[in-house]
Amino acid sequence: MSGNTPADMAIIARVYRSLRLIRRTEEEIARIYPTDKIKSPVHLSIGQEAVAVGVCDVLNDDDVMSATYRGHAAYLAKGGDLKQMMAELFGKATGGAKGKAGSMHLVDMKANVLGMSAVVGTTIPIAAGYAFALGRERKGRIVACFFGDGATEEGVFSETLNFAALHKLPVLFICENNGFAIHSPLSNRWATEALCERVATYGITPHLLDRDDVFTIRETAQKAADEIRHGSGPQFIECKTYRWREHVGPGEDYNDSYRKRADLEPWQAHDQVKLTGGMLDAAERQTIDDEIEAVIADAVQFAEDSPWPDPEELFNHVFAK
Amino acid sequence: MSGNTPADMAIIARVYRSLRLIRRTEEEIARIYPTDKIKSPVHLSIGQEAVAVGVCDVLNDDDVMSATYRGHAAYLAKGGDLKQMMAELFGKATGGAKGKAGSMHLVDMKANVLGMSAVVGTTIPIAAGYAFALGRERKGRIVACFFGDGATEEGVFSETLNFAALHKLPVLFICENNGFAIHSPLSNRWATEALCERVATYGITPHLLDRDDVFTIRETAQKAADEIRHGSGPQFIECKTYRWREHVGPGEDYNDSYRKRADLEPWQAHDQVKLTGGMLDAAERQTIDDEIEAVIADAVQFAEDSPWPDPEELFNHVFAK
Amino acid sequence: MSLPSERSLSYVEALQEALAQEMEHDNSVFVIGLNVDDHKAIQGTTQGLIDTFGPERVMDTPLSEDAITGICIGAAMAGMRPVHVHIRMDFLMLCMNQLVNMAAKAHYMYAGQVSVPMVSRSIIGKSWGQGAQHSQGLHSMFMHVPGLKVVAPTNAYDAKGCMAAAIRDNNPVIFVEHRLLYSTDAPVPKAPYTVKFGKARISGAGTDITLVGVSYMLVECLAARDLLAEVGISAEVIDPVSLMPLDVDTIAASAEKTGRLLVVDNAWTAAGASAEIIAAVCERHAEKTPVVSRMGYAPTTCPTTPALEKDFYPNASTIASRAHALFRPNDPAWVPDVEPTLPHEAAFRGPF
Amino acid sequence: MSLPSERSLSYVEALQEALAQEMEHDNSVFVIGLNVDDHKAIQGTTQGLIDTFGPERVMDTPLSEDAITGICIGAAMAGMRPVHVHIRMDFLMLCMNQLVNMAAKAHYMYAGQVSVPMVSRSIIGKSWGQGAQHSQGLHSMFMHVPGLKVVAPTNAYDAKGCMAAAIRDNNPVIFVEHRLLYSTDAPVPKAPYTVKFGKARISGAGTDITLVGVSYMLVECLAARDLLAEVGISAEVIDPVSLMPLDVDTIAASAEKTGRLLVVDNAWTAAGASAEIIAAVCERHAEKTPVVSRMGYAPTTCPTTPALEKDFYPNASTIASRAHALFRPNDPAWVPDVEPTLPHEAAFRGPF
Ligand SMILES: Cc1ncc(C[n+]2csc(CCOP(=O)(O)OP(=O)(O)O)c2C)c(N)n1
Ligand SMILES: Cc1ncc(C[n+]2csc(CCOP(=O)(O)OP(=O)(O)O)c2C)c(N)n1
Ligand SMILES: [Mg+2]
Ligand SMILES: [Mg+2]
Repeated sequence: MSGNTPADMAIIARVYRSLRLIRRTEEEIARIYPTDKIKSPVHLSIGQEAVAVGVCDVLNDDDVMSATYRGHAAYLAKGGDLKQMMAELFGKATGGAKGKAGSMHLVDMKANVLGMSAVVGTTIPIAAGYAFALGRERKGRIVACFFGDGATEEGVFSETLNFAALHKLPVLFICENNGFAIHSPLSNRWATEALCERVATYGITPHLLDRDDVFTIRETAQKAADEIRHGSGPQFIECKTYRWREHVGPGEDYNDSYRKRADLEPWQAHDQVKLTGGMLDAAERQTIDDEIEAVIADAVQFAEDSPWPDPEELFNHVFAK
Repeated sequence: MSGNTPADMAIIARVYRSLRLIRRTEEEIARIYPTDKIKSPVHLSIGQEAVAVGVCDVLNDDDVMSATYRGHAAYLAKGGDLKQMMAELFGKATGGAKGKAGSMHLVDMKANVLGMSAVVGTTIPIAAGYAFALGRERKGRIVACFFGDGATEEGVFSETLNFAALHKLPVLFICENNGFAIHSPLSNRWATEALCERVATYGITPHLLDRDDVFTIRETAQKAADEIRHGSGPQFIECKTYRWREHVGPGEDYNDSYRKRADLEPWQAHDQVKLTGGMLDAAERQTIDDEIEAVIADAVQFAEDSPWPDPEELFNHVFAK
Repeated sequence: MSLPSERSLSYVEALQEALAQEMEHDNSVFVIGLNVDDHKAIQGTTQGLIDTFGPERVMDTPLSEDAITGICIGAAMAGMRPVHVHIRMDFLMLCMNQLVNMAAKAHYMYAGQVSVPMVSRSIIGKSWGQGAQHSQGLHSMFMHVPGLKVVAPTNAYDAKGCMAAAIRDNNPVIFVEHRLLYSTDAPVPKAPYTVKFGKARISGAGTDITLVGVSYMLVECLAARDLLAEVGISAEVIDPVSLMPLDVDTIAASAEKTGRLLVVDNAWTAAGASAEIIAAVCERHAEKTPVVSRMGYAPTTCPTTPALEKDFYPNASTIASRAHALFRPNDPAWVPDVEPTLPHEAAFRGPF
Repeated sequence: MSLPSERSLSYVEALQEALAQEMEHDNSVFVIGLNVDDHKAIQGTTQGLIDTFGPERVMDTPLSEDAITGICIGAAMAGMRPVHVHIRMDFLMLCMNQLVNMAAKAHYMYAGQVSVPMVSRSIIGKSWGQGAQHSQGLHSMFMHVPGLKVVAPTNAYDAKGCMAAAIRDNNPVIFVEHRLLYSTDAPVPKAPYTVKFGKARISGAGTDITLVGVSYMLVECLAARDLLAEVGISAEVIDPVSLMPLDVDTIAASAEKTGRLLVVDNAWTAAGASAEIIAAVCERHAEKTPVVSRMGYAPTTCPTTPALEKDFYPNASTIASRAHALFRPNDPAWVPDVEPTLPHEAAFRGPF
């Protein structure tokens, strides 16, 4: 992304806005959290925004996105409704799922955001199944399926890769490898780090990114998505990234035994929000930042002001009509 | 196996005896089957004997073997008791599992034959778990774990490979690739045939054998087993082989639509029982053949003469004391 | 079945016809599962579908029950109607995470933004050495989880009507079949029809005791009814048809009338469908609860040898004997002297 | 607990002590599961074990619940005693194939040639937005399958004794814990001891109605007992402790005495433990069956918002109200006006 053409500048601005919106929204969630207004676990993506943004920026509105309980970033990057998300975290009736989902099960089908799951790996075959249906539809729509490094250890991941490759499903798998499953490092979980080589044995084109540079991710996703639309079958991106906050909850945990603040520093040094912002001129950036603050404040206010769901709501949606 | 040294000749005779015992036992089972004395499904290994024999011939008595519902060959090759096996198929009280197991769940812990399972793939992690315990024991014992090509499609297979490689478990995995899961060909189930390449990405040494030549299998297994005993961690053999009879039951099924008799011919052309027998002089071979017929007749008689289990047996072994 | 119809079909043919008609009438319906497209065609239940609808709608699969279940859920969320076939119910244990944690919950957890119209067909095996892992009736596990429907038709008429209803239902339906019902015939209309879930059938009227038979045990209960008639006991036999929703009204009304309720399940009794039915009925009768009893699999794993397997299952004779003891508690125990296994069962040789 | 003891431990400390003592006394015992070795130590229940016993006996794992369960089964067959930890019971759905088709059956299917001495620890979550997939109590599924034992201790004393018993048991044991019991204290002897499975406890004596509380619901039942006392109703509260084996004798005797049985499960009621307990009791009382009733999770998926979650669970107030209606059916309905959530629950903020 040289930033020399107006088109490039538009992309940079759009990408920056998305990165910044996610970062600030989650910082706001972390700020509010101690008030107990968000009575549910939150798994923040702070530090990992670039993966979601780089990929989702190349998706069409009618493409579909699937993510995990650590899904705020992907949800917003795909265009999920922020007010409904905030109200959902507050457990209000105006939440995307009327307060039934909370942070871990965000969904927004209007934005083609598939429902997220708190059981690791469960969304992978479901995303593939959705892609299966899109494939039959033959309109060139694809599914982008995000998951963590730990999810690749579940058998269903391998089963899904085999099926997706066998039937050339239009799905882009993205593994956000942040090196940890809760506090467990890769070395406790992976026999080798040859994940991309393994994926390739299914006939799936892998792309290994050892840093979460947002524009590299974007270009990789762009190329992969185009090929998938044209029938290449599934492709796979493994992107190394880093979780800046604790596994669950609003805080940092560098004083806990499993990692050191020094581990964070190289990642902070190429903080994608800062770097991308730096590519814009100060005035434009300020406008974006101000607009984002307003949007977030709005969403929080909306959540605050929204009513709790009625007691009867407990019994709705057990069965579809 | 040049057959020039007495040692070689002894091995050839032993291997032939094992191959022939299995072939004749299963032919006998097929002969008896229409009498309904064996009131349970049988999955015959006829044509696939070489894989079980080649591997088990290099195992020590205190090594452990795990196989599937298609387990007659492995059971006998590892030294499982023939009389108990036949009585088990007849459902008699003298069966290895008192008639509770039948053909699909054969077991003989005295011979270190782990119990088999009728649910595909289920024995793979269990074999690894047994190997895990043997590893802690540090006596150089290993587990040989047999399964079919279909079993590799179950997620638990991938999960087990990762764990076994991560902890360098003393286990030799053997995939008997006969090209079918019931009537389903590989092309309906595998995105690619790069199974060995995939296994290698876990840091597990793979061995691909494109024919089931018993002495090639034996040499491969010998080398792998030695290395595993000395801490190499798990190794993997994929051996192409062919199921001569129907998936389940005593007969052939070349008139069914899913395969042709012509497909069988190349395999029959290098029938390992015949070829190995041909390496022995006629007299020696005859002695072995006669002894085998006697042993089998004995086992069948034993099964015939054995009593049914008492009704109370139904309630034994629900819980271990 | 008292419903009029010219022709009679086997349970297998009825299932096949329902699948063919639903696929015909709705392009979003597809059948997926290991060997659904082969010459054996799942004992004939998918016969000819591959020729009529092609491999895109009749799909063989890898042995990956967990992922295939998730793929069906995803396809269903996208508007398709998968029918996932399992040749044994035991294999559903591989699908529990997707069925319990995703399929059952998606519509609720996402507040109606998606629904999961899928059918999981599963066959319960019996006899011919099915043994520990090919004989389980695990339907109660699915009855336990809100969001799943569970249906277990016991005759060809209901098999066709329930399959059509299951496919058209907008929720995940666990469709429980029994291998030994496959050869049974019943009058079955040619035109498509649905059998409503949540309505039990009185399969045989009576006044002295109520017998509820789940899945294959309905057949044994009907045979027990004949045996009981010989000793002057009039048994009313009820077929729940669907287990979730469960028609407690019909069962409770019958139990109220007869004063005695014996529930016979094709499964273990502990925390099973039989426990649910008895608890639900007893909860309703604060005043005079009926005399209640359960029968089901022996509290053991299923053995392969017929010598032990015969005592693992309830049968017409043991059911009649238990019913007699409940109706005439002061009489000496009575065991009808008949062959425990029904003829068509004794004749069963597989195919596996 | 009436047992004398100098010191009091929390449920967490009691579990940790049992694990440490059993590992000390038997080298074949090892703990395996995701994050069992980290600084959070499964809420403290595995605290310090990694330092004392090292990584060979306190093993972190990949996210591969299915395979790890099979690996535990294999290790157990070879003579080891694995304790497999799951931070939520919901995740046991990934282990069903190995637990139901192998662990439960191996000893029987192989006629005693092997046994499977393993423990699957699983924690039921509640409140703080646990929601659909982190709140399920699925113990009834395991009660259904012969060969598995299921235990759900409700206090620190039983937690230690049941854990020791589970580890020493030669069968697979599903060990049901509840997140909200972790902070509760009870007198706990330092010396190792076991609590025998199959013996229920009378946690509070009474004469008018029998309340059976499963897992965390025992705590709510005890609170309900206090509320009922205020309106002159004497409730006897029973803790089954183990669900398989189940002590029907103690429950039936109490129900016989009081004439009323209300079973409150920390799970759904349909084909659940509450159905089993009621069916088992009713089967015994051909003559005068007690008045019976069940309470449990609402027949819905668990919502995350506290606004709806509060009505998803039974609580002291709703339990007391139901008990009152059973005891005084002709009185107007009574709802004690107290906070539905118990103080320590209201105080709960996680850690997750
Ligand atoms: C099947 C399952 N097992 C265990 C857990 C507990 N758990 C919650 S998040 C998590 C970490 C998963 O790691 P990863 O996939 O790398 O995602 P990350 O949290 O790093 O984004 C685990 C183990 C779970 N939710 N589901
Ligand atoms: C989990 C599971 N799914 C499906 C089946 C039905 N089934 C029985 S044998 C078999 C074929 C397995 O093929 P493979 O692993 O190649 O072994 P083979 O029979 O060829 O020796 C299948 C699918 C089963 N028993 N278990
Ligand atoms: Mg991670
Ligand atoms: Mg095969």
